[in-house]
This record gives sequence, C-alpha cells and structure tokens, in this order.
Amino acid sequence: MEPPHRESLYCADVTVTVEGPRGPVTVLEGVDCEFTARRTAVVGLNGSGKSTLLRLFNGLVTPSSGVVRTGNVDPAAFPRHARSLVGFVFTDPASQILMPTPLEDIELSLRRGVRDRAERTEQAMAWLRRLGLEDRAHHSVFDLSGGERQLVALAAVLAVEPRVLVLDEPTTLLDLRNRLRLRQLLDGLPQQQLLSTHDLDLAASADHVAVVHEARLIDQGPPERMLHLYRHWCENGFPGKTAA
Amino acid sequence: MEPPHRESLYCADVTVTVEGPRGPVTVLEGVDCEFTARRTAVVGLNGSGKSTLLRLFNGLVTPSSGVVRTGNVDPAAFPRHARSLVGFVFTDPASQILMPTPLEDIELSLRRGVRDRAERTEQAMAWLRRLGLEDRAHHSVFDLSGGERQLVALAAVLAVEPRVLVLDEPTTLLDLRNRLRLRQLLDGLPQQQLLSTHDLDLAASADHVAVVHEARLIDQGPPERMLHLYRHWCENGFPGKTAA
Amino acid sequence: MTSPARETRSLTSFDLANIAVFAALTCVLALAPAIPVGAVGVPITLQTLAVFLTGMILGGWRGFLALLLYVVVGLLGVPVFAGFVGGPAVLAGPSAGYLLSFPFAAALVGALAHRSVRGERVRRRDGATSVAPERRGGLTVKLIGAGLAGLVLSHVVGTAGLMINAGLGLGAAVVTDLAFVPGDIVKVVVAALIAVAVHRAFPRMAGAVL
Amino acid sequence: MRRRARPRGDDLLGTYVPGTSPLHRCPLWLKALLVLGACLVVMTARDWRVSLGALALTAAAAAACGLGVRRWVRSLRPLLLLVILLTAYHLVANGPARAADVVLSLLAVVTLTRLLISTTPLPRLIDGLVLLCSPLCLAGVDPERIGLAVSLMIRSVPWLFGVLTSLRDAAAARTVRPHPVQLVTPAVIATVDYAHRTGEALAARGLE
Ligand SMILES: Nc1ncnc2c1ncn2[C@@H]1O[C@H](COP(=O)(O)OP(=O)(O)OP(=O)(O)O)[C@@H](O)[C@H]1O
Ligand SMILES: Nc1ncnc2c1ncn2[C@@H]1O[C@H](COP(=O)(O)OP(=O)(O)OP(=O)(O)O)[C@@H](O)[C@H]1O
Ligand SMILES: O=C(O)CCCC[C@@H]1SC[C@@H]2NC(=O)N[C@@H]21
Ligand SMILES: [Mg+2]
Ligand SMILES: [Mg+2]
Repeated sequence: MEPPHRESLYCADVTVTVEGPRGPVTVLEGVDCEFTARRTAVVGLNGSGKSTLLRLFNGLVTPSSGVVRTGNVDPAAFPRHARSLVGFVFTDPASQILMPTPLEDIELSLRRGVRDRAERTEQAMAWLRRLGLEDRAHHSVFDLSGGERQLVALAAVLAVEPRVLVLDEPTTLLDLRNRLRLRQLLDGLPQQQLLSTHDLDLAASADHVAVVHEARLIDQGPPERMLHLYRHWCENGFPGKTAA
Repeated sequence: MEPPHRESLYCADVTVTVEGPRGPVTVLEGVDCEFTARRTAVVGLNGSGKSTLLRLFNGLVTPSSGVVRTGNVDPAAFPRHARSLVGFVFTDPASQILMPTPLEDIELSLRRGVRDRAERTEQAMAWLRRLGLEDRAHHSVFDLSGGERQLVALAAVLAVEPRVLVLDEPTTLLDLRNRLRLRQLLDGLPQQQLLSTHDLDLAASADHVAVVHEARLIDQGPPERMLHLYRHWCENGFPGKTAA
Repeated sequence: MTSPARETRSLTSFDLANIAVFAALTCVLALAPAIPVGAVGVPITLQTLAVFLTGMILGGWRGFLALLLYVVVGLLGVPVFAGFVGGPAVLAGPSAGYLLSFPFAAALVGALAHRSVRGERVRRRDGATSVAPERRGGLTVKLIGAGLAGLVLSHVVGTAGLMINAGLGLGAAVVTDLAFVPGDIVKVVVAALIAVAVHRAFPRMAGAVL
Repeated sequence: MRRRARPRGDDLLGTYVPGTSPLHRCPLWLKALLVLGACLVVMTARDWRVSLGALALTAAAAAACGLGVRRWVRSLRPLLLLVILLTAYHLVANGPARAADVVLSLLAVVTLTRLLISTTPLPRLIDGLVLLCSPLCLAGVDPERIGLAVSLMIRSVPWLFGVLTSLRDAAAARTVRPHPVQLVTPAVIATVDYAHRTGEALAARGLE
C-alpha cells in the first residue's frame, strides 16, 4: 500500500460549459480550490455541480476554461495518468461493477498489474476478505444487496491501489448499518479522500468541507462551520443570487 | 383531487419465493400487516425485503402464498385495478422515466386524463414548477443530476393523482433542501402514503413504522419506539437469527 | 456528461462500451424466438433490426466493430446465433452469407446515418442542438434510406451465401431471400423511428456537439 | 405463481458453477478442443442417433461435475418455443427423422458449449481468448481489449433481458399502459444510457 502521501487536487478559475437544448449551460463557473486535506467533503444542492467537480479530477469531464491539476497531472491532457492516481467510486455501484461476479470484477482490476493467474485470484480473494465479502465471491452481482455491491465497487477500486479516492455520494443507497461499516472502512484507509455527499453525518467526519451552489464554489472551511452554514442556507435561502 | 379516503394495505401470511440461480430464495416470509395510517414507513437493512413488500401492493410482485389486498382488490388477480389505486415511485429514477425529456414524460402520465394537447403541456409544466424543475423541462433526462431525475419521477406519478402513494426510498438522491421540500410536499398531499426509507428523519415523520429484517416483518408500531429499536439493532445486532 | 478527451487511443472506453453493449443487444434480439421459413432453414429473426439500430445509433466504424464482435463470438462457440447455435460449423450453413454481411451492412447504414444526423445539427447552429420537431420527419426519412442501403447489401451477400452453401440456383435463392424482404423493410422503419428518439435523448451520440 | 418477480436472463448463456470435478480441472485448450470436436461431429453427422448420444454424454458429464441436471433443464426453458416450432415444421416438411435430428443436435450443441462455460470461470475463458487473439498484435490490435469487449458483452446480456421487464413494470406502476411497441424506444434509450455508464466506469477504472 502507498504511504499516506497527499496529492493536491487543484482548480484555478475552472468553468465547465455544456451544450443544452436551448444553448450552452454553465455547469461550473470560476471554481478555485486546492484540496489537500485527508478527507474533503463537497456538499451542495441537487444539480449544483458536485459530481461535475469530482469528475474533473480524473478527466471524465474536461474544463471549458481554467486549469485542473491532479497532483502534477493535467487530467484533460493525460486522463490515463490521472486515472492511475485517482480511484473513482460512483453513486450507483451496479453501473460500476463490470463483471458478472465480485471475484471476476476485482481480478479485472488486477489484470494489468498481476500477470500470473493464480496470484491474481489470490489477491482478489484477499481484497474480498478484507471487506468481509469472501462468501459472496462467486455470487452473481445481481444477487447482492445494495450495500454488498457498494463494497464490491469499492474493493475493485482499492485493488489498483490509487493514491486518492474520489467518491460520489458513496452512502446514498446504504442502510444505517452499512453506512457505519463504510465509514469505518474509509477511516481505516491510508488514502486521501474527496467525496460528495448529502449525508451530513458523513460530511461532518471530513477534515475540510466545500459548499457548491449554482455552479460556484461559494465557501469552504472546517466542517462544523460549513455544515452549520449549509443547513442555515438550505432553510433560509442561499446568499448571492436568489435561491429558487 | 380525491378526498383523503384511506385504503387498507393488507397482507396475511404472505411468502414470496423467487427462483435464484442457486435454487429458490425466500424474499418475504410469513408477513402479516394492515397499513391504514396516513403515512407508514418501512425500514430495514439492505436486502431485507422492503422493496418486495412495497411491490406486492400494486402487483409488481405476486405472493407465492398468502393473501394481499389493496383496498378490496387482490393485486395479483387484478393488477390493473390495483395500479389505478396505487401510484408507485421507484428508487432508481432512471428505470422509471420513459420519455427523453421531463416534460414529455409527465405528459405521458397525463395522456389518459387530459385529451387536449395544449392543456396537457400546461398541466405538465405546472407539475414541474411545483417541484422547482421548470428550467429543466426540455433537457435530456440523461443530462439531469441524480436528484433532479428523482424529482421528475415523482412528478410523473403525482400527475396521475392516485389514491395511495407507494414510494421506494424517495429521498435517497435528494439534497437537504429538496428532502425538506419533498417532506412538505408529501405532508400537503391528500393521499395515503406507504414508503420505504433509510432516511430515519423521514421515517420519524410517519404515523406508523414497520421494521423488516431477513424477509420477516419483525416489529411495527409508533415511530419513536420503532426507530429507537431499529437504531439499537443496527449497532448491536438484530434479535432472533444471528445478524451477519 | 462530457465525453473524455480523445487521446492516443482510436477507440475510447466509451466506444468500447457501446460496441460491447450493442453486440449484446444483437445477441438478445437473435435469441428472441426465430420463425423458421422455407425449406432451406434460414429463419426470420430480429438480428437485422439490431444491425440497423446499431448502425444508425453508433455510426459506421463502431457499428462495424459491434457486429464483428457479435459474429466472432458466435463463431467461437458461444450460442448467440438464431436458435441458440454457435461455433464455426455455421459457416457451412445456409445463413452464413447473412451472418458475414452483418458487420458490413452495419458499417454502411452507420456511415450514411451519422452523416444525416450531423447534417441536421449543422443546419441548426443557431443555438439549439437537438433535432427540432419539425425536422424529425426529414431525419427519419434519411435514416430509412440509410437502412434500406444496408438491407440491400445484406440481402445480396445473403443470397450469394444461399447459392454457395445451400446449393440453390440464382432464381431459387432470390425467391427464398425475397420472403425476408417485407419483414426487413418494417425493421428498417422501426429502427429509424427508435434511432431518432435516441439521438434526441443523447444529442452527443453522433459526435457533432462538443 | 402467475408471474415471476423480476425474471432474469443471466442463465441463458450459462454461468460458472464452482467445483473441483475433472472437467473443472481440465486445461481450457483441451476442453475447448473436445467441445468443438463434439459440436462439429454433431453438426456434420446429421443423424439423430449421433445427436442423442452426444446429448446423453453431456448430461452425464454435467451430472458428474455436480452441475445439477435439474437446473440445466430449467435453464433450457427459453428454447422451448423454438423447439416446438422447429419440431412442428420439420415433422410436416421433412419427416420425423430430420425433425429429431434438428432438435436433438440443437440441444446437444447448446448443452455442450454450456458445459464449457459452466466449468470454466469467465476470466479463464477470456485469458484463453486473449491468447488465441495474440497474433492480432501484428495488426496493431490489442488482444486484451478484445477480451475486455467480450466480457463486457457477456455481462450485458442479462441486463438487456431485464430492461423490457423493468420498463413494463415502471409503466404499469405509473398506471400508464403504453403499447409494448411504445416501450421499445425507451428500452433502447435505456440501453444506450447503460452503455454510457459502462463507458464511464471503464474510463474511471483506468481500463482504457
Ligand atoms: N452533459 C450535460 N448536459 C446538460 N446539462 C448537464 C450536463 N451535465 C450536467 N448537467 C447539468 O449540470 C448540473 C450539475 O450536474 P451535477 O451532476 O454535477 O449535479 P450534482 O451536484 O452532482 O447533483 P446531485 O446532488 O443531484 O447529484 C445539473 O443541473 C445537470 O442538469
Ligand atoms: N427476482 C429476484 N431474484 C433473486 N433475488 C431477488 C429477487 N428479488 C429480490 N431478490 C433478493 O431479495 C432480497 C430482498 O430484496 P429487496 O429489493 O426487497 O430488498 P430491500 O429491503 O429493498 O433492500 P435495499 O434497502 O437495498 O433496497 C435481496 O437480497 C435481493 O437480492
Ligand atoms: O443463423 C443466424 O443466426 C443468421 C440468420 C440470418 C437470417 C437472415 S438475416 C436477413 C434475413 N431477414 C431475416 O429476418 N432473416 C434473414
Ligand atoms: Mg451528483
Ligand atoms: Mg429496496
């Protein structure tokens, strides 16, 4: 496993514009940030641009203008390099699991790094064991519960041992028990983490919180203050432009 | 709109068995219930059987044995009749939205009731406005954020004005403000509601809570007591069979 | 979402996923019950619907690769051809010509179709990017034209296959093949209607925008 | 039960059943040669006795490998309509011997390939395919990507089988009852969405 080294997730004046049905839509506008905390949480309303911000760092979205850096890498120009630094976990684990069974899915992640077949199976089993899933190794992913699927998706990303984990609403589909379990697991990982979430308990466990609103990063700072503000804004309207 | 009339959602000794790849799987076992409260919440771990229980009432799942009644209707025998009483909102909005844009999707719901096309478009826009989505009306549904899609799916069901609303984890993808807004919306609706959820704040707003665990309805009662018990069980293990 | 930056790879992971999923769609449509017609043993199937759809949605190059993947996997032994057969033995069967024509038909349909889709977009550069309602009719007609071109190609090659493998004379082979034409024309029209809706829901599919 | 909850298609092409039987341990190339050879014999012999023999042998082998014959028979159910149609047609057109041959050889070929797929984990099959395709390196094609494409395709088949059902459920749940033909378009749209999500997942996992 990598040493707990931190990469800087950096944006300077980043704007993302996409072509909508009635002309261009601005999805992110003038975002400046540098996330280096061990765990950074991004919170914001639906459609504010959280997922888009997260996707910038592995080149799934490219900025229309501005500079993005993942470590020293420009993910728009070198997406493959950026993706080897950053492991991305999607909200919906079903769309992330690419093989019919958990074991095969994790072997797929290991394919590049581990040439020997027996060795690969062994390592994949070891990852499943770490997440308490060894007895599900050969089940069809269609038979797993939501929580189990989320853990398989996470294991498949961890298996390539990325430096940074980016997680888009990792607890949304989980029950209380699985939410607690995932938190414990994340707490025990050496990797730097960047996550978006509507689960304010999870956000409170971060070291740094950023608030996105109407395509802009409107504030960031320590979790207590930010979450207090965010709750307040949700109930009484956001600052700046009129809240809908 | 219908008067606030209550239907009884009734199960007697219901068992649901499905064919898994490794032989039959019992998804619900010996469930007895009669939900007549204005809002009933079903809570339970991932894979415990909540969604299956909800689907019984509009005939999307048929019991292997036992009796189900939606109002006076047997949904297994008369699914169309049951479905005209019950509007069902899925967790995964992508699987519920049938048309390329939100406006067209809601118009589809109104097709039966509203013959005039201009009138239909107007009413559909009114529903989108109620959920704060009017500026997304013509977007491709695949470009919407997760939360926006969930709201569209809800609007499409509300537009047919069913007597009973069954909602499978309606707040999972929603931000805090939309969660509050959805709660207000549900509070203001005349319809009886049955919902499953991992959002314990939402569950606390119900009049009656049922706990499902390992395919059985293990307890039901007033929300305070049930949610207290459920939290306790999540942290310290469920009663009866060993918790995994 | 925005598609990732094109880099050294000629096929992005998006292309790869689309190719694999449409090859799977062809399997599913091929496995839907086939209706045997005539004495030669070539059934009416929905495979051609998949060929037209794949071409119209993915375009020429990806469409070609998707159907190539399907045919190769079937020849390797996975039972994905009509009636759950698979393996190299089908190359000696009467439907070999049709099967081998699929990738080329998809390529032809796709090249023509994506040209029309892009054409519609360019003409509406005034801000709007999806095909406007008043234009949908025109686009549908063009897609039908593209599909018919693919239909002709696959039927010509298929007829040749009938002559070689089933030992039919030209006349008999053409008569056998004609039995499939009405059905396939219906499939072209259905595919075009679906493809127009798909291009509306995914305005970036033909690569004209962004 | 009138209708099964969420019918599934993932058994159609066969799935790996873990085990330690001789067939499980047999090297892939040998198994593949045996299965291929048997298929060729069945297809070229055009004799119902040969087909029946092959079918009996595969059933015996399946039982010996602990695959559960009952499950196998159940997984052939999607073939039923086709078998009935084929039997009826050939009985009328070509007589009972030809009908028996066509149907039995179909079943034999299906079960034979399924034997291979049920006793070999998918990654192994893909490894074999990648090896088989390695000469394509010379043409500038990466065999690993072919392997990836094939496994993605196999993974997508059960999902696609479920799409139409889940859309029908969704329409039913909204009390709108579109014509089945009207559901075909949403089904294809959902398929493209699924392909997009798969593409994003591939990209995000660095599997380019
Ligand atoms: N390709 C696109 N075309 C058009 N609009 C888009 C596109 N991608 C994103 N958007 C829009 O940009 C906004 C931001 O989307 P994003 O997915 O980043 O939101 P989010 O903050 O993650 O929301 P949620 O909390 O609901 O997941 C949304 O309103 C969405 O409709
Ligand atoms: N058709 C089916 N085939 C096989 N297993 C099934 C089928 N339908 C449901 N199951 C299984 O039954 C169990 C209960 O499923 P259900 O969807 O009702 O759970 P749930 O309580 O809604 O879970 P979640 O909170 O994750 O949504 C799960 O383990 C699921 O895998
Ligand atoms: O064996 C196969 O899988 C190939 C069957 C080919 C059927 C051909 S395709 C063109 C024509 N149209 C049909 O509906 N069937 C034939
Ligand atoms: Mg998001
Ligand atoms: Mg559920």
